[in-house]
Amino acid sequence: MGRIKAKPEFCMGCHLCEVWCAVAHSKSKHIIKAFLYEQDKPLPRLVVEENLPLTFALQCRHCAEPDCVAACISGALWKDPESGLVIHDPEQCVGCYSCVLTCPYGSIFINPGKREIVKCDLCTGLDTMYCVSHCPNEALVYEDS
Amino acid sequence: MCNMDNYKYLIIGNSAGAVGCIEGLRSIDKSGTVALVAEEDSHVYSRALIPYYLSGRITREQMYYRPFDFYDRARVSVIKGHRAVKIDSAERVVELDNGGRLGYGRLLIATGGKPVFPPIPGFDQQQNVFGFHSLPDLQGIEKELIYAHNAVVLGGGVIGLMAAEALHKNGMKVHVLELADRLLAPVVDETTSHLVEDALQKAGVALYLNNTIDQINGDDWVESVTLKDGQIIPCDLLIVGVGVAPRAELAEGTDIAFNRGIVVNKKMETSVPGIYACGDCASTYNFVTGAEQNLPLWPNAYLGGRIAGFNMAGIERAFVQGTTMNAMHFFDVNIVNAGINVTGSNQDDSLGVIQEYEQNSQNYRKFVLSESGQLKGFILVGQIARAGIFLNLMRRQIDVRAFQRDLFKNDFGYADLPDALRWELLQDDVILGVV
Amino acid sequence: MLVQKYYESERFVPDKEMDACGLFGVMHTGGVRFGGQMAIDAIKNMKVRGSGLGGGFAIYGLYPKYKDYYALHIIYQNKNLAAKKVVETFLKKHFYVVFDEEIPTNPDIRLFAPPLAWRYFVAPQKSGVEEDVPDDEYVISKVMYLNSEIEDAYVFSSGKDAGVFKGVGFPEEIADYFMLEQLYEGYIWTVHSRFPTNTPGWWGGAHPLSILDWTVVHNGEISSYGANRRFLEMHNYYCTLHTDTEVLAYAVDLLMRRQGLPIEVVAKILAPPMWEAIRYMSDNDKELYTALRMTYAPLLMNGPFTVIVAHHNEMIGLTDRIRLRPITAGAKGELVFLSSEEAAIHAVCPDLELAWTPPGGEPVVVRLHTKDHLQSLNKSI
Amino acid sequence: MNGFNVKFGFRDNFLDNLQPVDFLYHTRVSTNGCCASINALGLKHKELNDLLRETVLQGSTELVINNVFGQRYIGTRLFLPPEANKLHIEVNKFPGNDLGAFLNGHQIIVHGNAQDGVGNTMNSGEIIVHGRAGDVTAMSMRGGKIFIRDNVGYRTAIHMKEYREKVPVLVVGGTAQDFLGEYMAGGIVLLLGLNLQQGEPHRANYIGTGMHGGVIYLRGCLAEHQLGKEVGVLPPDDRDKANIDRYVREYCNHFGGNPDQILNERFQKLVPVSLRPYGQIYAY
Amino acid sequence: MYDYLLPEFIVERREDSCIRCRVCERQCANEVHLYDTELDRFFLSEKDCVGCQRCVALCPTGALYVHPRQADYRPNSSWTRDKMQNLKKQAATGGVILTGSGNDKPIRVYWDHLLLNASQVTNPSIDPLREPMELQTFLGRKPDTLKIEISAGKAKLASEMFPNVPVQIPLVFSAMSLGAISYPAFKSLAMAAKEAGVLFNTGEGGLPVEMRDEYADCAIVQCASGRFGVDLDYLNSARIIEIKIGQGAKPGIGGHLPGEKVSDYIAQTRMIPRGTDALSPAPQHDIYSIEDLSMLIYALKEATNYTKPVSVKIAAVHNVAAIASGIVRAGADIVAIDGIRGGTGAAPLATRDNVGIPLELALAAVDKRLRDEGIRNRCSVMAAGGIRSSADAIKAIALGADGVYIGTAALVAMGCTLCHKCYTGRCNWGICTQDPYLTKRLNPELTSQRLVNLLRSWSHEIQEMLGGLGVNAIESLRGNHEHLRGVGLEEWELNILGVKGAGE
Repeated sequence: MGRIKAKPEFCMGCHLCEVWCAVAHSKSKHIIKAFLYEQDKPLPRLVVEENLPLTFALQCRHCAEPDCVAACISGALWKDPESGLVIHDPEQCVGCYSCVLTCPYGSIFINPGKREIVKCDLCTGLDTMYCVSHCPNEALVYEDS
Repeated sequence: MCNMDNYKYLIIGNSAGAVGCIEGLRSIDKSGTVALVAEEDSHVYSRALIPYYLSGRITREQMYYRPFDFYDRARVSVIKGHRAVKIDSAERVVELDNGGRLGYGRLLIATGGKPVFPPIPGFDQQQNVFGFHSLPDLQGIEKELIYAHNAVVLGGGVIGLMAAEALHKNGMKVHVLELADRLLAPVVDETTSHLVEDALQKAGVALYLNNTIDQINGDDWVESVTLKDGQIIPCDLLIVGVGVAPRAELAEGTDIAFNRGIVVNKKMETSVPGIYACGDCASTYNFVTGAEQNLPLWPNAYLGGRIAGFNMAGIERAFVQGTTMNAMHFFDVNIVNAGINVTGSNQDDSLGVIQEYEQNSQNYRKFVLSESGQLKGFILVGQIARAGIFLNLMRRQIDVRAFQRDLFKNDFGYADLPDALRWELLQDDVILGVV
Repeated sequence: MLVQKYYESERFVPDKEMDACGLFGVMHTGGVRFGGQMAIDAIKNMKVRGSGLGGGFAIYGLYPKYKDYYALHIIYQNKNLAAKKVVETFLKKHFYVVFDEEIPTNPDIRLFAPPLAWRYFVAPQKSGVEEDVPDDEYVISKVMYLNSEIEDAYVFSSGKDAGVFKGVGFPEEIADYFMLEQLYEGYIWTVHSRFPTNTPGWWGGAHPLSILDWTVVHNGEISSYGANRRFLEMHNYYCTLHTDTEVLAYAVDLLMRRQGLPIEVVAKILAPPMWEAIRYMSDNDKELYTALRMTYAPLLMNGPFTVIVAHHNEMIGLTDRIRLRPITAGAKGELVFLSSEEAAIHAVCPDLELAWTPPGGEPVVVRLHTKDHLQSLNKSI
Repeated sequence: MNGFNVKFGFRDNFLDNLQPVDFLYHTRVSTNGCCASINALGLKHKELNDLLRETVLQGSTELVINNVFGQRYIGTRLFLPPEANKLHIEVNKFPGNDLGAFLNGHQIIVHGNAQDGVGNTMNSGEIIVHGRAGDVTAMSMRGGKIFIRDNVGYRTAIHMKEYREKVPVLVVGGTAQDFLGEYMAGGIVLLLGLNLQQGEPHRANYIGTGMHGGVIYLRGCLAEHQLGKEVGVLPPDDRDKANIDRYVREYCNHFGGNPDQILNERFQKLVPVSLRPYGQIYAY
Repeated sequence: MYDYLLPEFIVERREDSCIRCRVCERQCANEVHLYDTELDRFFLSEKDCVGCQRCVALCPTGALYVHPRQADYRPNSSWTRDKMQNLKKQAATGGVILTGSGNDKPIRVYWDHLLLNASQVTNPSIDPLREPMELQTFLGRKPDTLKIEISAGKAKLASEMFPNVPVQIPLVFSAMSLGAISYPAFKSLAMAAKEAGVLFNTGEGGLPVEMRDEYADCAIVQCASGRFGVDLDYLNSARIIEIKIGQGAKPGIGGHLPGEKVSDYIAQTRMIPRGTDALSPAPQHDIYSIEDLSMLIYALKEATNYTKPVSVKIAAVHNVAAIASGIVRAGADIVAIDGIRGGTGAAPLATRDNVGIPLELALAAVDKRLRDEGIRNRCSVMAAGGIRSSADAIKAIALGADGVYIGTAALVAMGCTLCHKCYTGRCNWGICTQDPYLTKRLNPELTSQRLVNLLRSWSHEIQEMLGGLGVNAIESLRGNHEHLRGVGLEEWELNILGVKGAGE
C-alpha cells in the first residue's frame, strides 16, 4: 500500500494542500465555487503541522494496524485488505470521536457541523491526489510501497 | 447431538472482541475453521450505538457493526441464539445450552459484561426498568418511549448520561440520579464533571446528586421513585446504568483463573493453555498503571480480541495498549480522556498535574505526568482535535516536560515536539534529509 | 618651454598604461664607481616580478670623460635612418655635438624589435630668444621636441654623466644586450623589471624614465594619474609616454629641480600624511603639512606605488603613504641598497649589515658622503 | 598601443626553462634517513617546490633548505593525505613571498628574514622566523601559529579569522607597521615590542580598523589615535593573562630571552567594540 | 524617524475570487497581507510590498494583482520617482542606499543592437535536430603549438597540455555564494551543473564539505578577498579556481554578509564563527598590483600542484582590455569579465548604477586586445553580466567569449522576479535569504530541473542558430564577428565592437 509522505525540508507552509484537499472533497471540485458558494464549507482531510519555520503536511497514514478501526464503535472505519486504505463510511459514522482519540497521528478530523469525521481517502475516485499534485514545491509525494 | 463439530478456533461471544479476533486471525490463517457462538439471535451489532439509535441518529441497520456478509466472507460458522454453558478444557470441548458440543483447537471467551442492577427491591419485576446494554433492552425501551414522559436514569456515569441525553432527545423529562456528589465521578475529574453537569442542566436534564432510589413506587410498572432524600419523582421509564460486571460464568468450575475478570496474560491467554479471553469479561493489562484490570471499553475489547486472534493463529503478539479511555459527548460538550485520572479522591504524590481551563471557550485540558515526565493520563474537554497524539505520547512513554506548555495549544501537533523526537515518531511518515 | 602635443580632443589623449614591477637600486655613498653585477643579479633574483616586457638601468657616474656634456641616449625605432638624419640635423642646429657613436650592443642577444641606439655628447648651442634660457630648460625643451615631433626617434636619457639603457625584455637581457657589465661603471645603479598590466611593451615605455639626469623607476599604479597629469600640463609638462610613471618623473622635476624643494618635503607632497595624522602633529608641523596638502593637492600620488628616484649624488626610495607596494633598504659599509624584495639584496650582498623597511610615505634618501639614509632607519622596522 | 604583436615578449617567468625534478633531486638533495638537505641556490621557485614535493614523496620528513634567496611559496605545495606525517622544514637564509601560504600542518623554521605574505591563508601548522617578516604577515590566517622574532610590516594579521577549535596565533617580538589587525575577525595577535625603548609607543597607526573579532595583546604603550575606531582597550583578564603567559614562554622557547622579564611589563588588550562594525551604515 | 516614503506597489484583491485560504498571507515575508479572522477579511500593508509577485503566483484563484505605483509624484524627467524616494530614505536614515540584482538603468543593451547571420544559397544551413552540433568547450590555457613525435609512421603527442576543463554547453552558472543565496538555491545550481555537464561557481562562501564528493567535479571555487572557506582541501577538490577581483554590479566594492545571516551552516562552510559579519574587503590585501596577482595565481597553482586552471574575474571597467592583458600575462588561464548589468545580492545603489561599463563593449575590447597581443590562446574568456537569453549568449561567443556565465537568468529560472530586494534577506522566493521558513520554498530536486531545462532549451536554441549560420561546432563562431551586424549603433560603438553595420 502506498502512502503520501511529506518532505518537511521543502514544505513551505502555504497550506495549498489543505485548500486543494478541501476542493477535492467538495461537491463541485471547483475551487471558488467550493469555497464561496457551496453550502457545506469544504474541509481538508489533512493538516499542515506548523511550528515555524517547520511545517509539513500530515494525513492519514493508512496504518497496517489502524487504531481508529479498532476503536470505531460503529464499523464506519475499516481497513480495506485489497487497497490497504483505511476507509471511512460517513453513512455509518455516528461521530463518537473514538477514532479521534486513538489516531496516533491526529489525522482524523472533526466535521463539527455534522458530528462526523472526515479523513484522507487518497482521493479515491479522482484523477490525482490533489494535495500531491497541487503542492507547488513537491513537498508531498505519493510513495508506493 | 451425537456429532460433535470440531473447529480449529472457537469464539464465544459476538461483539467487538469476537470481531477483533476473527479479523486478527483471518489476517494470518486464511483457512483454519472458525466457529462463533452468539447468545443473541442477531447479527453482530454495536452496543455502543444504542444511544445513537435511540436518539434517532441512526437506523437499526446502521447498528450492525460489520456488514451482513462479514461472517461469510470470513468463513465463520455462526451458532446464533445459543449460550455456551460449559468448557471442558481437558477434552477441548465447549457445551452449549442445547447440549451441543463443539470441539476447539483454540478457544476465545468474549462473553462481555452484564449491567449491574443495584439491590433495590422490585427492580427485577418491574416492566419499565431496563438496562442500557443490549438489543432486548433497546426494544423494551423503544416500546415505552411512546407513552413515557418522565424518565429516571439511575447512574450518572457514561452509560447513564448517554441514556439521559438520548431520552432527552426523545422529548422526555429526564432525571439523573447519582450516588456520588458529581457526575462521571470515577471517570473524569471534578472540573470536567461540573462542565458536564452544566451542559446537562442547560439542556433541561434534572440532576440528583448524592442521591439514589430508596424505593420504587408501582406494581408491575414503576410509576414513581422515592429518593433517598425523600423526594418523589414521577417515572414512566427507569434506566439502570450504574455499571457493567464481567460475565465469567463459563470460567466457573474450570481452571481458568478469575479476579475481577478472567485473568489473561499479555497474549490474552488465560491460565488454561489454548483458552483466551478478551473484552469486558476479562481482566487485562493496563499499560498506564501496570495493573491487571477490567477495562470494559470498546477499543480494548476489539484490540484484545485481535491480539488473541493473532496468538491463536500462532503469531505471538502482546496486548499492551489497553488502558482506560473514553471519547464522550454530552449535548455539545466533547470530552476525551485516557489513562490515570487524578481527582481529589485518588491523589498519588508521584504524579503531577498540569491543567488549563479557558472560561470563554469552555476548553479544558489536564495532563497527568509521572515523575519522569511521562504522560499518564489526560482529559480534554471542548477542543479535542488530534487527541490521539496525546494517547500516542502516552503509549510511547515519552517525556513531555520539554514541551509541556505546548500541550495546551489548541492545535498541538507533531510540529511542537522536539526535532529528534518528532522525526523518530514519524520516521516512516516523512522523507527527511532530502536537501 | 616643454612641447605640447595636440590631440583632436581630450577624448583621444591616450590612456596611461599601468604596470607593476620589481625595483632595485644600489649606490656607493663614497662615490666609488662599480660595475653592474649586483644590480643585474638582484633584479634577476626577482625575475617573477617582471614579465619580460621591459627592463632598464640608469647609471650615474657613467661618463667621467664627458661629464660636462649632456649625454643624449637616442633610439631610432625600426632602425629608421631617416629619422636619425632628421635628429642629427636638429642636434647640429641646437647643440655642439662633441662626440657621438652607436651604443654598442651584443648581436647575439635577440630581443624584440631592437631599435638603433645612438649616443651624443652635447652642449647647448643657444640662439635668439633662447639665449637666456637656462641650459637645463633648454635641453628639456629640445628633448621634448624630439620625442613628440620626430617619428621613430626617442630620447632615453639626457643627463650629464648619466645614462639610461632600457628596452623590451627581461632586465638581464637588456644588460647583456648593452653589455653593461663589461662596459660600464657607476656609483648609482637603478634597475627596473617591468610587468605591464596592459601592454605592448615598447622600448620607450620601459623604465627608468628620465628628464635630464633625473630618473625614476616605479612599481604600482597611480590612480590619481588624470588629476596629476592635468596639473602638470598646467606647468607645461606634457605626457607623451602613456605611462603613469611619467607624472612622477615630471612631478619630481617640477618640485625638486624647478621649485627647489628638498626631497624630504617632496616626499610629503607625493605621499602626504593622512589628515587624521596631521591632527596629532605639533602646531608647526600641522601648519606645514596642511599647507603642503592644500597647495599640492593635485600632486598627491594616490594608489599603490614605490619609486626609486635618482639624480646626481642622490638616490631616493619612496612608497605611497600606506605602503601598498613593498620596499626594503639595506646597507653595508658605504653601499646602500633599495629593493622590492629583501632577499634580492641578500642574494647580491651576503654580508649585509642592515636591512629595514621604511614606513609608507617615508623616503629613504641616499646621498653622497652622508649617512642621511639612516634617518629612515629609525622610523622603520 | 602601437598595434604590436608582442607575443615575442611573452614568457611565463614562473614556468620557463625549468630543470627536471629528477635531475634536481639527484644533484641538489642529500638524504640521511628521513632527513634531507636541499641546496636551493639559484633555483626558481617552482623548481624548489617541485623538489620539496619530490623529496617528501621519497619519504623525507625533516627538510633543511639551504641558500634560499627569495623563492616563494615554500610549504604551499605540500598538501598531503591527512594520514601523512607532518613535516619539519628548516629554511636557511631568505625565503620569498607567501612563505607557508595555505600551509596545512607543517612546521617551518626560518633562519633569516622572511618577506611579505608569511602564512597567507594558513590553515594549521607553525612558522617560526628567526628574524623579521614583511607586509601582510598572517593575512587571512585561520589556524596554526606564527612566531616572528623581530618586527613585522604593514597590515599584519589582516583579516585573521578563527573557526571552531582553530584559533590562529601570531606572536611578534618587535613591533608592527600600520593597519595591524585590519578587518581582524578572530585569532590572537601578541605584539611584544621588545625592541622599543622604555616608554616609546608602538609604531603602527590604524590598529584594528574594521576589527570585528579576535584579540590583540600589546606589550608597551600606544597613543589613542593609533587605534582604529572599531577597537577598544581593556586590561587583560585572567584568561588573557594565561594566554599571554603561554605564548611569551613559547616565544622565549623559540628565540631565547627571559619570559618573566617580558611578562613583567604592562600588557594591553585590544578587542573590537562591535561584532558588526558596519551594521549601521546602510538604509534598508 | 518618519520617512514619508510612498508605497512602491498597489496590491489589489478581487473579492469575488478570494477564498480566504491565506496563502498570500503565509507567503509574504513582508507581511503585506493580514487576515482578520473576526471580520473575515484581509487588510493590506501596501508600503511593505516589494512587488516580488510571490502572492500573485501562489494565489490558487488568481485573486491578486500587484503592480507598480508609478506616478504618484508629479511626473518629472529629471527628478524621477526613484530619485525622490531615495532622497527621502536617505534623509530618514543617513544610510547608504542598498539594492540587489543587476543594474536596471536604461544603459544601452548592445545585445539588442546586434543581429546574427544565417546561411542562404551560398552555403547550406544545418539541421541540428538530425546532424551533429557540437557545443563542447574547453576552458583553460592552450599552448602556442604542439610538439608531435612521429615514430613508425604514427604521430604521438609530445607536448604537455595545460589543465583544461570541458563543459558540454558553454554556459556556466555565475558565482553566487552560499550565504548570499540559500542552501537549496546553491544546491540546485550544483545539481543542475552536474546533470547538464557544465560548471557552477561557488562564489566566495566556500563549498560545503559534504557536497564535495558529488559536486566538486563541476565546481569553480572562488578565492576572494575574504578567503572564506579557503583551504587546501577546498582548492584541491575543485575543477577550476577563480580569483575574484571584482564584480560587475559593484566594481571596486567588497562584500558584506551581515552577522545575522551567518547561520551555523554558513559559518561552518565559510569557516568563521557563527553570527559574525563576514566582511570581504574591497581588494584582496595580498594583491595591490599585477605582480601580486601573479603571485596569488601561482600560489594557487602551487597549492594545487599545477593541476587546475586558475581564472581571474574582474568587473568590466574603463581599462578592461589592458587589465585583461595583464591578467593573462600574470598567469591566469581564464579571464572572466563581468559587465555593468551583472547581478548582486547587495550593492550600494550608487555603485551598481554608475560604476563599470557594459559587457558587450568590454568583451569585444578584451578579445581584440588579447588577439592584437597574440595571447588570446593563452586564456579562455568568460563573459558575465546580464546575459538574458540564448541569443545574448551566442552573441557573446561571437564577440569573442569562450563561455558565458549566467547568474540572473538562472535565478529567474528558480523563481526570482527581480524585485531587487535581495539585500533584505527576506526573499519570498527562497533564493536570497537564510530564513529557514523562506529557504524551504526551493526544492533542489525541482529547482535544479528548472535550471537543467533552461540550459537544455538554450542549448537547443544555440544549436538552431548555429545551424542557421552553417556551422556545426561552437568554436567556429567564437570571435567570429563576421556573423554579427549592428543596428542603431554609432560609428564608435561599431568600432569598439568590431562589428559591421547591418547591410555592410
